[in-house]
Amino acid sequence: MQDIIKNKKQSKNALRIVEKTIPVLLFAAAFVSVITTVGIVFTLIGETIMFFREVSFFEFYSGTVLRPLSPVDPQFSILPLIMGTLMTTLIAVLVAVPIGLTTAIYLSEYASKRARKVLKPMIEVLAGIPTIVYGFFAFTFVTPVLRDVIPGLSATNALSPGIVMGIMIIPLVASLSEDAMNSVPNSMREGAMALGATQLEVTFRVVIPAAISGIIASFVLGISRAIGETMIVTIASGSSKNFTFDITQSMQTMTAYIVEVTSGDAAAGTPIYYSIYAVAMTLFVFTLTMNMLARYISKRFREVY
Amino acid sequence: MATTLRKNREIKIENKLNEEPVSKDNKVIYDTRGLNLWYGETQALKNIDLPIQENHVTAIIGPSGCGKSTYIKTLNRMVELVPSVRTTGEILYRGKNIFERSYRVEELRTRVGMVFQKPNPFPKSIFENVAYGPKVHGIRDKKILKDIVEKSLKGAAIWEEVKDRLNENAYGLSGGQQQRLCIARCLAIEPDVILMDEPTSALDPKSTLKVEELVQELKKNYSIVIVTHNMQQAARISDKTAFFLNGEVVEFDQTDRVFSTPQDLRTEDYITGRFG
Amino acid sequence: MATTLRKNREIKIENKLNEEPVSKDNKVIYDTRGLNLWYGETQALKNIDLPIQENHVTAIIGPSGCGKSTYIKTLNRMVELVPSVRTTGEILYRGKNIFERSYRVEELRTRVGMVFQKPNPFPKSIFENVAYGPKVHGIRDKKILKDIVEKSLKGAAIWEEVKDRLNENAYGLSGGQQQRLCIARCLAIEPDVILMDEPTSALDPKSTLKVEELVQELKKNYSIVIVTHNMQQAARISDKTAFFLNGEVVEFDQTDRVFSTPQDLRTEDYITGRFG
Amino acid sequence: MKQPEMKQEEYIDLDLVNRKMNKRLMLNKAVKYLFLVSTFIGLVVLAILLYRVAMDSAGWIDWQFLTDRLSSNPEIAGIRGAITGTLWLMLIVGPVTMILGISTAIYLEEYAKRGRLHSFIQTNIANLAGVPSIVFGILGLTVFVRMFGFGASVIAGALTMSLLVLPIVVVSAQEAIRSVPGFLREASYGMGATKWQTIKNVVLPASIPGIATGVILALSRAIGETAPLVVLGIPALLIPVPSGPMDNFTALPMQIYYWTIDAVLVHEYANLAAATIVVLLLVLFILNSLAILIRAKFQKRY
Amino acid sequence: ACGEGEEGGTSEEAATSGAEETDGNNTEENNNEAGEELSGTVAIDGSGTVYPLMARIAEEFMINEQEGVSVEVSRAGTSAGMQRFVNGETDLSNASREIREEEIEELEANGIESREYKVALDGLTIVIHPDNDWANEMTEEEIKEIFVTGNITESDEIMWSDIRSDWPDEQVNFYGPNENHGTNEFFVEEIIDEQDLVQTINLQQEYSTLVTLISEDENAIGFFGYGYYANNTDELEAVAIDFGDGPVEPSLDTIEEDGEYGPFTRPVFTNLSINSAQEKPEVKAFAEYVFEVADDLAGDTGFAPLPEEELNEQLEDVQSIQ
Ligand SMILES: Nc1ncnc2c1ncn2[C@@H]1O[C@H](COP(=O)(O)OP(=O)(O)OP(=O)(O)O)[C@@H](O)[C@H]1O
Ligand SMILES: Nc1ncnc2c1ncn2[C@@H]1O[C@H](COP(=O)(O)OP(=O)(O)OP(=O)(O)O)[C@@H](O)[C@H]1O
Ligand SMILES: [Mg+2]
Ligand SMILES: [Mg+2]
Ligand SMILES: O=P([O-])([O-])[O-]
Repeated sequence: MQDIIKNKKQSKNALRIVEKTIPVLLFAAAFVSVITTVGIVFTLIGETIMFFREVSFFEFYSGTVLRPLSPVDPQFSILPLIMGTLMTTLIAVLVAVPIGLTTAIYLSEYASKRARKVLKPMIEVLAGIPTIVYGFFAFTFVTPVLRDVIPGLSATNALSPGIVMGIMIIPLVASLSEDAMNSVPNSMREGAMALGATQLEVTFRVVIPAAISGIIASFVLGISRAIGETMIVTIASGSSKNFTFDITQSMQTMTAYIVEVTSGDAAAGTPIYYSIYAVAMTLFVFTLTMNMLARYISKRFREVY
Repeated sequence: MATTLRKNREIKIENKLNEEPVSKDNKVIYDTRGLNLWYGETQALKNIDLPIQENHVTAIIGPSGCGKSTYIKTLNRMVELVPSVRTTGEILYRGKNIFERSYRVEELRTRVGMVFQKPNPFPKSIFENVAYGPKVHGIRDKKILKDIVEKSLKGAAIWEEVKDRLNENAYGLSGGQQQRLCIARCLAIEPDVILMDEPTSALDPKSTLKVEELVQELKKNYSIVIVTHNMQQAARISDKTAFFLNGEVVEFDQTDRVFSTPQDLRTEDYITGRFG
Repeated sequence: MATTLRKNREIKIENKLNEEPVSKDNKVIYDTRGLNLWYGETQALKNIDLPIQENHVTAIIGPSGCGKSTYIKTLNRMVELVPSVRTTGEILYRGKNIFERSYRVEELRTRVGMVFQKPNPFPKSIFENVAYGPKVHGIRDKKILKDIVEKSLKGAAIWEEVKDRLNENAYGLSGGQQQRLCIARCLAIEPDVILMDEPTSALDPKSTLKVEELVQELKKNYSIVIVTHNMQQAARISDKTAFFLNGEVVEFDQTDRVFSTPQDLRTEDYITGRFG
Repeated sequence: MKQPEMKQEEYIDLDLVNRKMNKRLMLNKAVKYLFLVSTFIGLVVLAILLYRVAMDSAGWIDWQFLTDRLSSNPEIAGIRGAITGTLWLMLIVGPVTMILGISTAIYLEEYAKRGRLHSFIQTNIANLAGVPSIVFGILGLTVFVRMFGFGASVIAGALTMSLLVLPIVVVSAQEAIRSVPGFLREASYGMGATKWQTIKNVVLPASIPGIATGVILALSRAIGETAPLVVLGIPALLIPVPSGPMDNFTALPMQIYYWTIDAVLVHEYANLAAATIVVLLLVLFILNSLAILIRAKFQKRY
Repeated sequence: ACGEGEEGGTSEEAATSGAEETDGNNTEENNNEAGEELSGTVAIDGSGTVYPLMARIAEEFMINEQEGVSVEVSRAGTSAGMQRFVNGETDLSNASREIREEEIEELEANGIESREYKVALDGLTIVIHPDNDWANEMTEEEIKEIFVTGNITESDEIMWSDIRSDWPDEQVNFYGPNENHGTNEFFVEEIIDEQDLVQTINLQQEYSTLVTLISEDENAIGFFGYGYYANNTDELEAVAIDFGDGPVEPSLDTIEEDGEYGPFTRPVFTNLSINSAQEKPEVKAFAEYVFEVADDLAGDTGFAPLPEEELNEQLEDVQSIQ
């Protein structure tokens, strides 16, 4: 046997070449993701610069009036869009975080194995529904229902898509939080239970503190998902570019603005056209920051055990 | 095999004893009667009868997988955390059947502390670890908590080592210190019985020694059930020893007798190192 | 402690021996010289000198964490799978330093088989498990492969049990069978040395016995290094025993001597069960 | 050892503990039900949503709808083109993300040294996962549609989607590779196998279920995405069915989008949109069941 | 032209594989006599307003005329479509406004010759809530006045009673498509003479949003193309406009350039690339078809047809392209 192996020296050499080339190929593949990021930055940066040649950086980030299409006096300020984005995101987070977290707690700490096996995939279906469907749902169902309760609510508003976006990201928050809680070793739960703690006390005083980094990271990911969500707000939030806190009125998010302009009338070379790149760039930086934050948080708050 | 002989107990407890004993000294605190336990389809404990006496150290030995952990976890019903578990028979704790519907398991666990194989402190400060139990049970008073923490840490013979770093994370401690911290945590709720599942198996020799000494010390005030795979340890520290095999109690007697004149061939095989 | 005495070896090897031996019977196949090993910052092996003889069974004993596994994994450089590992010193395998740059680790591992603590068959058929090694080394011929598989399974004393189910998944076997399958898998490349890291610690008594018998059998053709925490086992099956403590070799001698007249107090403490 | 006199019940008043126990147990129970209710909120919304879609689509899904081509007449309109377009997308996105994703994962898990480069690529992938899909749309428009001159073809859409879902595949493949137990690798190395042999023969086969699950999840994300396609400029009216990667195409979510916004002109379009949603959900459901099935079937055999 | 009953490439394979062969033949002869089978693609983009009509025509063309030709209609909007047209990406570009000077220059610079054709007429419709029983009729002047900023009150918070004193004392809510739409441009440029719209107006991108908003607001008044009203008569009511000869309801009959609703009527356009028409017979065939059927199909999609003569003139113009 060892002799046969010796005799296979020939193929050994071929093997060595394979061993050498494979990592190179794999690295090339891994680099595609880097190229993608570079690609995104390059696509956005050129046009963004063009935009800031025509519109002052200061005005863009400090003004409150966005009237890109006005033939007489176009004004570019991203604040109304940021406000729209923040408002819808805030609402979404207010829906998704409590429901997502309690769902995670229920699944991870209370539910029987069988119940979890049934409930978890069902909840995850929520994440699989195309956002366009949610948009439709928000506009034709949630808004009318809400209007029965809230008289002043406009047919397009920030509230309804915010809520629906929240529902959409429940599974994300629930899933990731549940993972974080599941990875808390059982020995810790046992330690607490052996002291006579109830399930609730175990959960809130041991499991959640131990899983907090993962839980917060899930919130942050949920937030960045909400920030980047497009179709729900495009359909259900209208296109008013008001700088307002009034969530009962139509608002526009950064993403919806990009859809409006790209599917609209903007001619290349005009400030409107360039403005979508400046908005996209801002959006990119926003989500980038959120992700960095998520990573920082999971590192910073990771409990050692 | 070097067996450290212990002072003989006056009263010989019959294996499979069923009558309640009378003398205070050998009062049965935990009485297991006809206990069977299944994980799903597989039976892990078979018709266990085992009286555990107050202020004794009862050692449970046996090869891996024989059901030692399962049994000790049944004593505080921790085994029920495994969803598929089913039991028949009864365990009387101070005369009350812990499997009864009305029996509140949290109350049981307040009386019966547990120390695990791997030290499992919470990822909190040393202080918070020890204070956890009292806090859960409603003690809020800072001063009382401080007293309890100090007393428990002293009881677990770790006070001197940690008194200056009570606010540091428990994971900064060595394994042996962590294990003693867990014992302190368990003492903080002033239990009646302490269950220990191979408490030294993850520890180095020196820490092992410390914990063993501690067990001897604690015996004065607590009843202790200790699982161990280290026969020398069982011989050194326990008053009574139960030998488990395949979910059954093969032999249960005074420790010195189990190690010097085992009644069952399988026990002999095991303690002479034929298997395990 | 029951020690099975083995026929005395003629030549007493000095601990920390440095000269190459001459007689065939005690030819040193692996010579470890001044080996240090670090995992990141922590040193796991400290200045190890250990000559391992051909066609002997060398047992390595010691408490948990003393570096037994680390050492045995260093012998076939498997320890390098941990990224932060750093070594100094040398290990000569048949006179060549395995840490040398030009040394091809795959070749080394082809000569030196390894059996692990937990049986680790591949999630493939029994046949494929045994044929894995030969295939990796370029043997494609169906007939040759079949012969190798049969021979190896026979060598591992498991052929009779599995010959009718060679195409079934290896995970259908019992733990003991799996472990013997892993030994067969290792025999398939006809190694020179077999390293075993607590090969029976996850097995039941019966399977343990089988594997022990097998080791005795294999000794005729292979040099074997076996790590075990079971001192009785070391005493039963090995010719030489090295006692590790905190990454150091405290004692290395003929097995009977280590167990009957240990030179070092720590060895004595350990084998009399003071710790571990 | 100094032994303080430990008297029982010195601090812990058992009566008090027992009295508090009632409250604690009750709270525990109450909260448990609260959490259960909360868990069901999402499901209730899901049920309403599905019910409404089902009602709107009732009577509109039939063989003709599935197999006919697009038309502005709702009575004869079908989604054969959109279905085919979506299938084409999957056909390209699947292999592309699988190859790129697995390669990246292997590189990161098995080859890359844990250092700057490794953490740079890893961070980069995590960031890409958070980039809004519409930004990927802009990237695709600039690079694939314009620069490469693919137009709004299947290949341009598929490549855009591939980049969009790549992080999903990479992360799940990484997880799958990581969860291949070390002892399997050791067994292979122990036989003298080289690194690539070990990866090819042991690591990849063992991680296939995890990878497959990741690819399926990535696919279901890809076929549900609308925003990038809107930016790419998929034609609203496209009657021919795409027959190759270079053909122009439309996909199910685009059809839903256009029919939704045009329902204001022809009310029946709302029904067509709902019917298309049902079809899309059905595809997603099948994909997800497949993922669950794979997960269950191959769950930890070692 | 009639392709009916002929064996066209029903399957997609036939459609594309046939493409190359016939393509070669046609460019040689460069004619497209009736009955000849064409293949290839006609790419159209541009106005979302014109889209329904053009999509309808394209569909009829593919069913009844040339099964082998794929007409792809996109709806990026007038200007965005024009951008693609200028780059030579499309063969026709729909527009809800006339081509701009800069666009013509760019076309010239790119060597593309194009011609602008009218396709149909759209009547700008003023809509209100169906429960609104006071503002069913308004004068042209009233419309022009109330939609302009600062005309009635400084704050642009206008009460119905500010318009006519017997109307309710409730605030008017204005709605309309945003500047992304040619409709907005037409309204501002042609109806209110480039004055600014009231500040309180709610401008939206999607017509579906507008229809919903107005249908749920009793004090709403809004404007958009006739098609969006015609398909939502249950939820909306059109204001009859008095252009001086009594109130006129917008309808397919009244929307004519010289019709009673004339002042609020605008043409919608398509721009044809002459280069494409010369090189690709299918483009020319389709362009001809547009003017053959525009009058039949306009009504179905909410447009009024152009006068017969005008269509014929344009048809001849297309036919004359060599
Ligand atoms: N959660 C579980 N589900 C199913 N079977 C289990 C579970 N836990 C233990 N078992 C089985 O029950 C039997 C007894 O297990 P147990 O852990 O009590 O053994 P043990 O004596 O403590 O062993 P060790 O010395 O290895 O800790 C074993 O066969 C084990 O496989
Ligand atoms: N991958 C690793 N990274 C860092 N430290 C390690 C690693 N593996 C082992 N060690 C450390 O090296 C020391 C020796 O470990 P090793 O596994 O060799 O012990 P062992 O004698 O085999 O113990 P056991 O009987 O428990 O298997 C221990 O202190 C351990 O914590
Ligand atoms: Mg155990
Ligand atoms: Mg080891
Ligand atoms: O989409 P428009 O026709 O209004 O430009």
